[in-house]
Amino acid sequence: MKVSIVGGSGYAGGESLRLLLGHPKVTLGQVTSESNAGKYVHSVHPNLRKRTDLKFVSALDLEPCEVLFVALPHGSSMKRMPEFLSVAERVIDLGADFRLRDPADYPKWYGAPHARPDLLGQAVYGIPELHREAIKSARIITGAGCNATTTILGLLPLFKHGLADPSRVVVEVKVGSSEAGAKASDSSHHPERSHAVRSFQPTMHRHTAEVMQELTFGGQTPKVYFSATAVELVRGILATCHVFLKDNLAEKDIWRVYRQEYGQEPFLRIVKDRTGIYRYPEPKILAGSNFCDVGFERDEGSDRLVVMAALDNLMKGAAGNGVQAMNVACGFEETLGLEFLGLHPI
Amino acid sequence: MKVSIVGGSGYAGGESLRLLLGHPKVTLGQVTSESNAGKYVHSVHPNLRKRTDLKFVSALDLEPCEVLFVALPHGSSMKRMPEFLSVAERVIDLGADFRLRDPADYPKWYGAPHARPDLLGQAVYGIPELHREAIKSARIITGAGCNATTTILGLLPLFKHGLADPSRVVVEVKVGSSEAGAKASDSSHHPERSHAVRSFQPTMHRHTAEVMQELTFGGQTPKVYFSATAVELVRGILATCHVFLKDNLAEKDIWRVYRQEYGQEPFLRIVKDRTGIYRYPEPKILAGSNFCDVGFERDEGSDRLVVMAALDNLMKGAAGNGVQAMNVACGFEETLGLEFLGLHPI
Amino acid sequence: MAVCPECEAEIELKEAIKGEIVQCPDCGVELEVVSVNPVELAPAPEEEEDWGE
Repeated sequence: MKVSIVGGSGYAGGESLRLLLGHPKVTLGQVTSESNAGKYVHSVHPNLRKRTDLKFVSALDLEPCEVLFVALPHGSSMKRMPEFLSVAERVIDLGADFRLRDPADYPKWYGAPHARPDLLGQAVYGIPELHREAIKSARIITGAGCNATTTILGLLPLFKHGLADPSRVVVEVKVGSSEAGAKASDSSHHPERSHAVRSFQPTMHRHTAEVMQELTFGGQTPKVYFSATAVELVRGILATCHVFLKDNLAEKDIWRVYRQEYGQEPFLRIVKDRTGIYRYPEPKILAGSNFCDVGFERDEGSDRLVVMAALDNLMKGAAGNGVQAMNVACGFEETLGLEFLGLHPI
Repeated sequence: MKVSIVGGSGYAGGESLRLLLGHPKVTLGQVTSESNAGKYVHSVHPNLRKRTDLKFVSALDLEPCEVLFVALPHGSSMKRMPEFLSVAERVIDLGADFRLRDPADYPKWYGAPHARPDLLGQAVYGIPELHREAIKSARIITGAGCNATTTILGLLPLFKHGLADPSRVVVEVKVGSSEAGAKASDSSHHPERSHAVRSFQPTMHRHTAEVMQELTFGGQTPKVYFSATAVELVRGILATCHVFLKDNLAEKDIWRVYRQEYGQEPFLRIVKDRTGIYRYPEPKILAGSNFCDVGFERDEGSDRLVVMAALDNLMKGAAGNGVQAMNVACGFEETLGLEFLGLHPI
Repeated sequence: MAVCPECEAEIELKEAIKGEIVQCPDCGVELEVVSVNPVELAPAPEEEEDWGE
C-alpha cells in the first residue's frame, strides 16, 4: 500500500516517516518538504541514515497514493485539503485544522473562521480508542493535540460513566521541548531551555476545545481548566488531572471502570503499582512507544481523584496515533508497525 | 526456537528480554533472577507491562533450551559455564568472563586466574563484524565490553590495513550512567550524578586487554591508552580516539578504507557529514538501536587522525550485539529483531 | 555513475544537467555538475556557516 507524507521535515513528519519505513504493509511514496526539496531525508532525520536514500520532493510533484499523512503548520491543510483528497483515498492530518466538529468553534478557539467548513463533515477525530468505527469509513482522519490526547485518555472512563463533577476539572500538563516543533527560538536556546521548570502557559486554552468536545457524554460538557509547564524532557507529556467524584467511590471502583474501558486496548495501560520505581505513569520510558499509561490516586480526605496520564507527544500524541488510525482504516492489525515497547533504563 | 536468560533483572538482561520478546524466531523460555524469583518481569522492567506476564524463576529450575543468554556479575559465569552448557546448545555470555583468549591475561588484567581455562578454547569473541564465521560454530559466544566495542569498531580498519602507529593510541570514552548497572551507589545518587562531567577513570585499564587483543594484526599489537569520563547520559558512549598515521593520507583515503570494511555492514555507519546538526557520531540518537556510528577528521597540521565512534552501551555494547550474534549463529537474517532505528529528536 | 571528489562515494545521476547542484549521499557536501558525458562533479561554492559550540 502506497503512503506519502506532506511536510516530512518536521518532528511529526519525521516520526511518521520512521514508522512507515518499518511498516510491513507500506510502500513509501513521496515525502514532501518545500525547504528541503532535493535533499536526502536522512540529512534532516539522522536516525534514518543507511536505512533509506529517499529525497524530499516538492508538494507540487505529489503523485496519487492510498494514504497521505499531512504534517503541516497550523492553517495550511485547511486550504489544501481538496488538493490532498484528489491525490489520496485517505488523508491523515496530524495538524489541528479539522479537529473541531463545530465550525463555530474555530473563530472562538483559533481566532479565525474555518476555510472549508463544508469538509468538516468528512473529518473524524482520529483517536482509535474513541472513534474506531467512524475511522474505518473516514476520508479525513484528523490528528489530536498531544496534550488533549493525554488528558482525554486519562479522564474518558470517568466522564463516560458520569462519575466526575464536570464543572471542576483542573489539568496541569508537564511537557517536553519537542512539542514546540523543529523550529529554533530564543526560548528553546539550550542555555535558556535546559533544566527549565517553566510555567509557559499557566492558563492555557489551546487544547481545551478538543478535550471538552471528546469528553462530552449525555449532553454534558465538562469545563476543563488547563495549565502547561515545560520540564526537562525532549519527548513526553505527563498530565496531572484533578477531578472531583460525585460519589464516594473507592479505588477498587475506579480500577473497575478503567479496566472495563481500557482492559482490551493494546496501547492503553493502567499503571498504578505498589512496588518498583515507576509506580505511576512516567513519560521517559514511553519514548518511541505508542502507549498511553494512565494511573490514579484517591485523595482520602476529600472527593478528589488525581488522574495521571503519560505518553510520547510524537508517538501516541502524533505520528504513532496516525499510524494506528491508518491500521484501523485499512483493516490491518492495529498494532502493526507499532510494536516498540520503549526503553528502560533511558 | 527456545531462548532463556540467566540474570534477567539487570539492565543487559532486561534489554535482552525486550529484544527476544520482539524476535519473530524466538519463543521465550525462562528468565532467571535469584533475588526476584516469583515476581513478574515487568515489575523490574516497566516497559514490558502489558506485553508479557512472565515471572522470574530461580536458575535452579533452568530447563533445556537452544540458546541461553547469560548476564551475570563478573566472575559468576566462569564457574557455572559447564552447567549452562549442559542446558543449552549455545551460550551467549554478555559478561566478561570468557572474553580474553589467553589464560595468562586473566591474572594480569582481572587480578585472578581463570576458573575454567579448559573452556576458553570453545569461546569466540562475539562481535559479528569481527568474527562472523567463527561465531557460526561456537558453543560459547562472549559479549564484548561496551567501551571496548566502541573503540575496536572505531579503529579496526586503520589497524587491519596497518595505517596507524600502534605505539600511540589515546582514547577517551564519554559514558552514560547505565554502564555501571542497575545497582544504586553513592556516586549514582541523582543529586551527585546529575549534570556530572566526571573523570572517574582518567587512566582506565579494564577494557584495554580486549581492544589490544582484537586490534592485533600481522602480529602487531597496539598500545591503547584509555580514559573514561561520565557525562549527562543514561545510555550511550562516545569514544574519541587519537591515532597517528604512518603516511600522510587524505580524508578521501580514510573514507575508502572505512567504506571497504564497513560499507556492507548493516549496523556500522560512517557518519561524517558537512551539513546538519548531527555531523559526527552522537550517542543519544542511537539509543535502542544496534548501530555503531563511526566518523573521523584529519588534523591538517599533523599526522593525527581523530576517530569518533558512538553506540548504545546496552544495545550494540551488550544485548543488541548478543541478539545479532545469535542471528549469525542460528543462520537467521542478521538484522532480525534489531530493526529499530533510534529516535530523533530525543 | 559519478564519484564525489571529497569522499569518493558513487553518486547515481539520472540525466544530470550542467550547473545542477546535487548532494553527496555519504559526506553531504553540495556538488555542482561541471560537465556531462562523462559527468564530473566539483564542490559547489558554499557560504561558511558556523556549527557547534
